[in-house]
Amino acid sequence: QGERFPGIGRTATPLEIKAWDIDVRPDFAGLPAGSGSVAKGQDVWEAKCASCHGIFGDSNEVFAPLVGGTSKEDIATGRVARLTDQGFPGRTTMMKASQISTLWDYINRAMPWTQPKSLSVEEVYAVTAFLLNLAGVVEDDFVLSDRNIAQVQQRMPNRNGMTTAHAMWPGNEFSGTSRPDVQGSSCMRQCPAETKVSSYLPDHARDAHGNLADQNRLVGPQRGAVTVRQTSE
Amino acid sequence: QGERFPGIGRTATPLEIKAWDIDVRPDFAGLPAGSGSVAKGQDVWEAKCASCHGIFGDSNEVFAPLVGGTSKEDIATGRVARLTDQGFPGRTTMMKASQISTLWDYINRAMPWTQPKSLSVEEVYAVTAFLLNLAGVVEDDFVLSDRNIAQVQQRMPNRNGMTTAHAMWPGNEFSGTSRPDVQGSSCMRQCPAETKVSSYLPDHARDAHGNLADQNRLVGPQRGAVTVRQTSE
Amino acid sequence: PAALAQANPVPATGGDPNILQLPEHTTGLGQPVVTDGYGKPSKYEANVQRRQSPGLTQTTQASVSFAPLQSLFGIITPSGVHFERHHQGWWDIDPSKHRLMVNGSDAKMLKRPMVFTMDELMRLPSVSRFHFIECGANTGMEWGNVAVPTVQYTHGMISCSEFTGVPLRTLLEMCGADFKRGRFVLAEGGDGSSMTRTIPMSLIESGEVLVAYGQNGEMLRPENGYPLRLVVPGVQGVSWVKYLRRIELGDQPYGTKDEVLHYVDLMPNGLHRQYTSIQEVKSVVTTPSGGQVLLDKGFYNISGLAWSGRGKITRVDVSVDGGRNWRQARLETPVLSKCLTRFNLDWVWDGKPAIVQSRATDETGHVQGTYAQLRAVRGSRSIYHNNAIQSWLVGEDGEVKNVQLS
Amino acid sequence: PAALAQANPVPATGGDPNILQLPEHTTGLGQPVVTDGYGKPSKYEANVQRRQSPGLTQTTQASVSFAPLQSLFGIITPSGVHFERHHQGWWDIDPSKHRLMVNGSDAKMLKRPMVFTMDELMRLPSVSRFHFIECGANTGMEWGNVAVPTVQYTHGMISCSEFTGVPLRTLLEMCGADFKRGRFVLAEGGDGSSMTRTIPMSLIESGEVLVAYGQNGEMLRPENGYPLRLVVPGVQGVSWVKYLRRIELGDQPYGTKDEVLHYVDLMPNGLHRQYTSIQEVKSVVTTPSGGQVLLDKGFYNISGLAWSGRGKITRVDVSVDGGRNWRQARLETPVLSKCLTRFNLDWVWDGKPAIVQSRATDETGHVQGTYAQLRAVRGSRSIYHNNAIQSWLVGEDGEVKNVQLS
Ligand code: HEC
Ligand code: HEC
Ligand SMILES: [Ca+2]
Ligand SMILES: [Ca+2]
Ligand SMILES: [Ca+2]
Ligand SMILES: [Ca+2]
Ligand SMILES: [Ca+2]
Ligand SMILES: [Ca+2]
Ligand SMILES: [Co+2]
Ligand SMILES: [Co+2]
Repeated sequence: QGERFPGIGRTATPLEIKAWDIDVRPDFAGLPAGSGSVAKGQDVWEAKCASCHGIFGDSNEVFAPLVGGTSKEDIATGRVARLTDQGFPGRTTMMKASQISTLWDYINRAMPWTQPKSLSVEEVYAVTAFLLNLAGVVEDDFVLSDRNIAQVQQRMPNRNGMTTAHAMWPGNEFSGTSRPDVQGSSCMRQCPAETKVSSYLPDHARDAHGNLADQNRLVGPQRGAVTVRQTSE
Repeated sequence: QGERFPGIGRTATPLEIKAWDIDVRPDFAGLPAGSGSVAKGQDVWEAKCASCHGIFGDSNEVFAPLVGGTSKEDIATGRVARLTDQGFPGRTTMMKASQISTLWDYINRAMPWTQPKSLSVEEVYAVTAFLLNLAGVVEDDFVLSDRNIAQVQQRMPNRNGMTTAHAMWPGNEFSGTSRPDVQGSSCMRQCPAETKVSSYLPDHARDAHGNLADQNRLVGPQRGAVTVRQTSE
Repeated sequence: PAALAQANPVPATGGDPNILQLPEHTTGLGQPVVTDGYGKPSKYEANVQRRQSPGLTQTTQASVSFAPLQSLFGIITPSGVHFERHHQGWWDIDPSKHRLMVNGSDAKMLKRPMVFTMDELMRLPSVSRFHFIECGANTGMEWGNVAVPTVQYTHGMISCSEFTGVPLRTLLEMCGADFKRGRFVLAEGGDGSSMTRTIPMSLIESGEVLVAYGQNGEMLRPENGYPLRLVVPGVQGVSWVKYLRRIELGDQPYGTKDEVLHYVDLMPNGLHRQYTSIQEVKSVVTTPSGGQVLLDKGFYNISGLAWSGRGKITRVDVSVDGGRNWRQARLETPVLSKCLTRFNLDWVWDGKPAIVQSRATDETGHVQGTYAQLRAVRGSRSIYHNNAIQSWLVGEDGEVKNVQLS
Repeated sequence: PAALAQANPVPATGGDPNILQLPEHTTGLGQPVVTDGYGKPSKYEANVQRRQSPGLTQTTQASVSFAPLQSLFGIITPSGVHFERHHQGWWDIDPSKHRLMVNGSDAKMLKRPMVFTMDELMRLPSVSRFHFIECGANTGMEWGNVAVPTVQYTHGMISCSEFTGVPLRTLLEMCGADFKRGRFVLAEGGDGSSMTRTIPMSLIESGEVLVAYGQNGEMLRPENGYPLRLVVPGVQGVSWVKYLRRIELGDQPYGTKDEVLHYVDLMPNGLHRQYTSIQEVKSVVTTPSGGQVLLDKGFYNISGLAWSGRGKITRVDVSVDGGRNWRQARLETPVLSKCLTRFNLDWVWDGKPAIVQSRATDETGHVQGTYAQLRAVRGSRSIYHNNAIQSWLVGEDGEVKNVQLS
């Protein structure tokens, strides 16, 4: 290989790979050995996370709530029932999380928001355990570790709530098809069409995006609509 | 026509065309009636032109000299002899001008440099006459006008010094061919080639374009060469 | 407002003062060369900017800005108004210190894990290709109903550039990759989130996935991943990992935050579709479009953009009566795979209400559907991959509104 | 200087500190969206600028700035570094006051002379096309001998953009033009020089000549003729009249200053060729190129640009031994007519002196010639239309020099 492109690149050293290869997969490849308790997790949470996500992980302040919307029943079925409720407005992280590895990996690489990669391995285990405790997945005295994490995965409320049976992954690695699920029509004349206007912006939202006159070029086939009430001068 | 693009464009008015249609062609279409003397031209020249082009039109300060390099003989033949002298360095405007209309048109539309289109018709005739007088094309007491300009064209030193017999005009309006005048070789192996370096920048010109290190990206397959002597810091 | 009167009538003076009184730029000396070593648009173009959608995100570092599609021409997006999507803020990284690592998920996946400098990457054989990048959430606010007024906000999470870089395949080959076992590739960024996504091996093997440093002739902009990003043609933007620092070849998908918690499409049965990557066939009319006011009755050039993550656009149809009748639009050349295609069509507006739509077809025969067709299969809570036909209502007063039909 | 040592060896600490010590951008929160509504390049890219050639012109308003080809990728020229050529300075013209007039050289040439506003022009059917624009004087300083050090100065009076506008033919048809009698078209600008050139009718009739307002997705830049310029594909840049204010249809050529006094090619027999318009087949290697220093021995991607005013590029060959032996380069797609084409070729530099050249062929079979071939026909005082094969000498120390051979 080196012969094709002499002088380009070199072998990565074990230390270098250790420094950057931090991903944790659903099969737990990459997960470092270690553990952390719910109690320790609560300490970490209150010190480093709660200011943004709320004491109970339910704040909507800087991001959608992390916990809420899951039930004991969901833990049994592995399907979050509320996701079938067409009227339910929001979705918490815990309602969507099919993999516990995703939480561990993401907290480890990206949180806290302003100091990513500052947590110790124990802190990541602990705060993950705390979030799962908030969601009723593990008990108050639980200690999450690399040895029991696969069992906890079996209690994730939405572990069965996902599918890869769709046509939108290029390749055959997943269970998808190649046939798109929605196909439009090629009718050209007198086509059956819905032509009743059923949704539009209400008048009171006219200026919600500012004055559109200022968001269009000053010349051209059209101008931007004046959407902000003129004040008398 | 209007029916294909309703609402687009309108007829130009005579006043509008008059304001903008100022071009003067080699056949003198577009030339306004009028006249101007060499004497008047000298006044105009000294007041409005000489500061840049020199009293005798031979300054090299802001632009190449306008006059110089033509002879009585050239006026007779219509070919500027010096243009065949491979060693002659510069070319003045008068050496190149095959058309008097070009001078009239350009002075009228573009000069003086900082106040284009400020000259009266008389001033343009006059200053054109003055330049031709400097070049010995017309006498000191000459008055250039729309009535005699065609005769003056017959005295332009380089009136026969041009050709359109080349392949670089797309279309057949001129006397050109479609076959390019220079064709390279497609030889791929052991080709006859000149491989002796015969021209390069001398060392003393190394920094004539500044420090090339500052004219190349900071990363990539290469850096810019440091061409400015480092001063000790 | 009534349709703006923009006729250009002859004043009583016998001519337009902008012609009769010679403009100053024709009677004076202009500006010198290199007033700017790196120039900028005219001051009269200040309205052409990328913009946030008010209230869309809770932080500005995990947020989006939208490209002003209503004011753009052709298929190239000027890099200055390229849409932004950051997950933990953007950085201007010193390229001389940037490194790319390629490793395996286990010791046997690669013969040799490697580290590259930018200098080295830029010495390798490069390719240059035009592709669109569209956020999977583009048009996502409109799944349920009309939510925003203009095409900037409905469709502005798309941009199109000429990218230059090294095929990722070349790097994996240099490392002695086991392409049989290694069917999943992780791409990881160098930002705070160290953004990760599982990349489809089929596109890597086809040579389409690029480790890119060039965008529209210059280096990537910092907001778009300077000095290195992945280009994954046809796939949603979140996979085009910015500030690319690491590539890992593995035998399992990676289940990252942005393929388990986000960029998952909620179906009516409560299941989330994971790893929905392809941006399917889609188009939108940009002239006229929402929030604009037509100047006058008469002739217009309806113009818009079409694209497909599955290949080339083969056809775009346009309707001005809400989808009852359609006419085929002209496609501007070149028509390239997984790239924007500009379409144009003559239209004489008679001053009556009109509903303008466009409908694209790609080379696989996939035809863009209506909201009704899309919702029948996917419901309206999916957030991602909304490729529905867009409707613009032109009112009698010339004002154009974003509408949905039923 | 000796070839710069840019190897990336492993320090004794067991790893690159840029990897082992996590960089700040991976441990902090970055910048928010829309820090710039109109963004700019990285601060590390400040060297990528257009530049004047010292001493080339006596005024800065009738002057030139050169595009930094040595640092560009692909075929698109970022509009910020598009080369400049002004004849009486540039202006930022208010587009709402700009007018285009179309008239005839006599009363019968057109059924109806017309005036258009920008609003009206932008409502007409538009096309979008990629084309290069090259000044007829590009490489002109090198007719006699080597004069400048880098490819920015040898070849930087070329740029390539996607242009959007109305075919001039459409406007002439609207006016009821007499295409039989009217075989010459004058284009006139709105700057101080009211720049004029005679435009080839054959290109207008083919639909190729555009009255353009769009460039790379946005409006033309002021330096490039905002709000309106002519696009005359394949023809030297001086004909692409900027600030376009007037089009006249006529039955005679116009003999303007820039086709009688300048942009005339002096032949050895003392005759000036007038109306030399086409930019003939040409190419140049941009990596490596003059004034650069190669980092090291080893692998390089030789990269460059090829173009022809007669159509598409069909082939580019590259030599590293001064023209004795050639290898065919890869052409990046799309390959478009009268547009830049990017070529690339593998090269392993063994550290010995090498002379790198490229040679393009276009679809008419025209092959780019050597200086010897060119001078044999045209001498060396022509100034314009120098499309000779360019030679770069790579020294043992890695420094690349602009040379001419004999
Ligand atoms: C300064 C604010 C802040 C702090 C402190 C913070 N977070 Fe976050 N967190 C965020 C934001 C903002 C996001 C959304 C990021 C995005 O959109 O990519 C987020 C996302 C997350 C997510 C992913 C949620 C999802 O559905 O994508 C998890 C899990 C999380 N944080 C956990 C934590 C933990 C654990 C801590 C403390 C160790 C923490 N956060 C500290 C702001 C914060
Ligand atoms: C303030 C400086 C200045 C003044 C005053 C000026 N010129 Fe010029 N002139 C120039 C420059 C600079 C050029 C070159 C323009 C270009 O390169 O396009 C030029 C070009 C010309 C040319 C064309 C020469 C050629 O070969 O292209 C003519 C003819 C000319 N000037 C005549 C005049 C006359 C007549 C006047 C006065 C009525 C005048 N100039 C006043 C600076 C000036
Ligand atoms: Ca505590
Ligand atoms: Ca006087
Ligand atoms: Ca009108
Ligand atoms: Ca790993
Ligand atoms: Ca090396
Ligand atoms: Ca005329
Ligand atoms: Co996204
Ligand atoms: Co020029």
